[in-house]
Amino acid sequence: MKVRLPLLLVLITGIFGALPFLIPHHVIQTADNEFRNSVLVIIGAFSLVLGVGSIIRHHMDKVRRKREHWGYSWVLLISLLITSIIGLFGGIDGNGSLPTHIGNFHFDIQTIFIRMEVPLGATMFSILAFFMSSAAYRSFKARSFEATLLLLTAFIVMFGSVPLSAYLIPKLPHFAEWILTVPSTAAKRGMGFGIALGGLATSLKIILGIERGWLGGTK
Amino acid sequence: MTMIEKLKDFKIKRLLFNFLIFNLLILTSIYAIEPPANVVAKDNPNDGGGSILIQWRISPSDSILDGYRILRQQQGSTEISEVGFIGRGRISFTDEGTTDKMKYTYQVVAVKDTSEVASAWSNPATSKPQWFDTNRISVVVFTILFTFLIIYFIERAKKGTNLFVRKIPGLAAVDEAVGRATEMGKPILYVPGLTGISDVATIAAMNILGEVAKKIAQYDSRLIVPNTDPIVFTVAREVVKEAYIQAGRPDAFKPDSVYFVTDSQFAYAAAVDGIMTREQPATNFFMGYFYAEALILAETGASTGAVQIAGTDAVTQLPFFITSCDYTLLGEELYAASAYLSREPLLLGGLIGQDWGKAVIVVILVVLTVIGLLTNLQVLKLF
Amino acid sequence: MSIWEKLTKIDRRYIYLMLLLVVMIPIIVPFKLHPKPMPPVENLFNAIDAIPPEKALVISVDYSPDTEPELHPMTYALLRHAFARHKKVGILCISLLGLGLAQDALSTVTNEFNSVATTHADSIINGRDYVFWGWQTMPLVPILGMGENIAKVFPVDYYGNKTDTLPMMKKIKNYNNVALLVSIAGGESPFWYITYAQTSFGVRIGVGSTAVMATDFYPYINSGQVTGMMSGMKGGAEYEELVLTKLGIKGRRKATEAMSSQTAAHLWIMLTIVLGNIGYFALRRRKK
Amino acid sequence: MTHNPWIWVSAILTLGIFSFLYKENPFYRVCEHLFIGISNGYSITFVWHRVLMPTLINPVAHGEKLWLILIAIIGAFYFMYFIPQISWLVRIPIAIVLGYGAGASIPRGIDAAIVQQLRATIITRSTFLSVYNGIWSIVILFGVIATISYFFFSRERKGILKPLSYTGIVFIMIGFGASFGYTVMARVSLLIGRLTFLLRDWLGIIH
Repeated sequence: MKVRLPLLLVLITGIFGALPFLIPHHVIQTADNEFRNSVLVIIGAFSLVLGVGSIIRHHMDKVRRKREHWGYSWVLLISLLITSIIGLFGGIDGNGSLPTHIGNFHFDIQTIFIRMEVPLGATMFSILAFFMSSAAYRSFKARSFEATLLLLTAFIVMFGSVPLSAYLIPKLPHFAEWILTVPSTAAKRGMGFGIALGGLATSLKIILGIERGWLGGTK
Repeated sequence: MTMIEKLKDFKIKRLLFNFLIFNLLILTSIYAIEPPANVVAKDNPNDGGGSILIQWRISPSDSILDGYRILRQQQGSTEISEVGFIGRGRISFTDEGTTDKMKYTYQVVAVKDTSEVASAWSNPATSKPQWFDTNRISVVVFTILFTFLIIYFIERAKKGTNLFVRKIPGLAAVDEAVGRATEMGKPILYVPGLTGISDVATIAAMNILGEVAKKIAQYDSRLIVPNTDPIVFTVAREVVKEAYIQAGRPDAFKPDSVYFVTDSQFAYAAAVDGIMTREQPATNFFMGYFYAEALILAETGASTGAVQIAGTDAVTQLPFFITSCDYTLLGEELYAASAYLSREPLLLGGLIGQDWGKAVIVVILVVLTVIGLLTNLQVLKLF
Repeated sequence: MSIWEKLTKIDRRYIYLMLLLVVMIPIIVPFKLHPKPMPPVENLFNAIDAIPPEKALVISVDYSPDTEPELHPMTYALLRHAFARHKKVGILCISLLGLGLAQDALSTVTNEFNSVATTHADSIINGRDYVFWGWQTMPLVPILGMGENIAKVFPVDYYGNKTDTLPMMKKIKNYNNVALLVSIAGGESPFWYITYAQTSFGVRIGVGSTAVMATDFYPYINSGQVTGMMSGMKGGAEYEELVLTKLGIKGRRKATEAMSSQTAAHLWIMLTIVLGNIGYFALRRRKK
Repeated sequence: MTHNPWIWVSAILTLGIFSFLYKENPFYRVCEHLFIGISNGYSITFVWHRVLMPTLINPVAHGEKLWLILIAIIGAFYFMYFIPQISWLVRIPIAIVLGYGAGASIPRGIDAAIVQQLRATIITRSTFLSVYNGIWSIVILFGVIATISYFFFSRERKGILKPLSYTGIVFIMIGFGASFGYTVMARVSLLIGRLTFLLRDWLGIIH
């Protein structure tokens, strides 16, 4: 029961998942739409409980045992609590039962998202520019033939995409574009074939119950 | 008539003439438009029903038209409704609002400004749903072929045929890396990618996690697994627990070592960066599917001096792992790694089936290219 | 420690600091750059230049503030070009967040022209030279609907005027009167225009795209489905350069200014590669 | 300098994340934990208002789609994870999601990554309508085959496989170098965006 039932379900939903691509009949298409837009969405929503439960327990535990840096766990727990309250009761557009503004100052969930989460994420993303420079400095060394190739193409493409290059070496931007459209495409396509086959094999093994890692090692 | 009068007369005549020509032009521009011909309606193929394909021969005055209005009449009803408008130069339209089994006829109206000319009514047609999309036969053929190859080799593996898999560089480092962490008394960080449980890369990451966790349990090192997907988190925790049981050390398993962080990509990256700098793991594993955060994680890890082993099938992120990590499993090597590490016949059999699949692809590429170059056969029509 | 060893062991923080400076300083004090336009950008420029007086250019502002640095300068450049050549322009937004950006670009560029205009004919007038249709829900509604009747899709414009009463709209009825439609987007809306507007109505499509998305559009340029394209900040800068050299329009060239930062950053990263390798080779030779 | 308090908040958070580049520090730690807290809070809000309300609660409350209650019960099995005796029930919702995902990926994966790519790689006479296109298509075909051969696991790299897989890694490295160089451009634009926010919206140094 603990193993057979999940394996049976995987087989059934697996076959059901594959059919709509091949069968245009509206009976199948409607069922598939309903499955994707209701069933999967609702089940997915519930899974968030697992996650949030885990992070709260993890940090409560830190606070209780006064582990290193436990003070920051309070920051996390309190901000989680406040944003959830504002969001759940203040409504997603700020028109819920909880008032989300004092005078002209709005603190509804969208504002919090745009003014706090978005800048935090965008800054984290932009840090990549710095990391690219240090990675290039540290690792782009002509140690071997392959490493030299990597270094040289990165160099050419980088130089090819600044205006200066078009004046110094007029053909360079075109060459950079050629690298992107010819050898780079070949490598990506070649790898893609293998990855697709690997994906197919894993999916098959899951549906047929051969691959059971997801059950948590229960053989 | 004097010269001046003659001239005047001529001018008036010319004016009149111009006026006439002008009017004629306007008139022809209104009446010259011709209707499209040969309007044929038929069930739209390979669909779920509810649509009819209408085709026609283009109007001779197409170049000056605004476009075509498509009118529909249901058989047995006098009501005519407009079902769509399409630009000039087009010769077909799909009416997506039909009821199956009803008979409809269509008229295509050429439109220019306010003038319209209608074609004759088409043949009656009905729409019906299809049970199989004939455009996708090639997909079915390939699926059957590859499924056969994979299952065949898995069965052979089950029977105990000795299966060879070549050494994968980087995997030898796993043992060494775990040992090093133990010596240094530092933890090991395992990041299982950012995609959900049904992603192949995540499944491979879970398999590798199981093997790594077994070694960690034997060496008695500490493991940290932060997660960004709630379901992957539960699976990861079970996998680690099971690995500790298999290693004979169930008591050493700490449930708190596997936890969920957030499903937001960059918040997760910020958290893992924090873990790496505060806990100073001796070894970082990045296995699974990654997006732009790949380099954020790998560069921060490199700055803490950790040994880093990465593996991903996210081709766009591979360059960043290659530059910042000590060992990187490229694309498919990630899947192969789980088979190689566990030596489990089922996984090995699947891997060899995939190899044969690749061989088939190479053969198809070469053979069809040779045929395509030597003959005029439309080889691409096969797909 | 020898100088070579030092070159291999520069603290990463100095590398970061230098990157910060080379990006920030040109933002404050941009230096003069003259990017060389690549063929896809030139094609787009020529296509707009060749728009006949009875037809319009349509700009679809499909980006939101998060891709503003890369894409907003493109809208500026297109508007400057169109107004300088007295082409009729229609503007719409697929994304609601684009409304504010489109409005900003329109008011800035029209002010630039009207502040130096001496006659009524020289001025850029709403309703005569351009119409801002605004936004319509569900992308497919405007994309398909404009093929039949633009005024039906947008009964009132962004400012609340009845669209069909505007002088420009007397001649601009549907895609047949649109010489080129340029979709400026951080996402995939150009694909929607190609799939729907082009296949059903044959309208020519131009694209303004972020650098990351640009590679996805190259196959469409090769097949001729996309008439011209600006990709990323570089594409915007190249268009600005064309507007400057071929039309002599000054105005702020934000992409070109940002290209100063971009160029400096690229050169700096290239320099770090060189530094790292010099140190590496010097050390290796000594070890031998 | 702006008087908008929210811009100040955004600017301070931006600086907090940037401070990590110098070294990990309490300012960064606060931002990091705040980021995780807010993102989870936002997810909860979003899931409630934009997912559960419209797809589950509203229809059921109106007496439509009552079978969704069953789905909700299956979803609620996730809660059982916290009860050891019946924690295996978690596998049921996981099985549904996983099975569908695996099944749906099979034909789609084969179509997009194999059938379509084969189509794009095979060379025919019409490929040579433009000579350059023809030559580059041959290079791509050769590169694809070489790259595939690099990933043969069941054979030692001997005989023909040795030079072929070596050529494969050459293509792969060129591809990776190009990706790296190209991505630099995109990432620097992001940094320009952030710095413009600080210098213009917050400090008002530039316009």
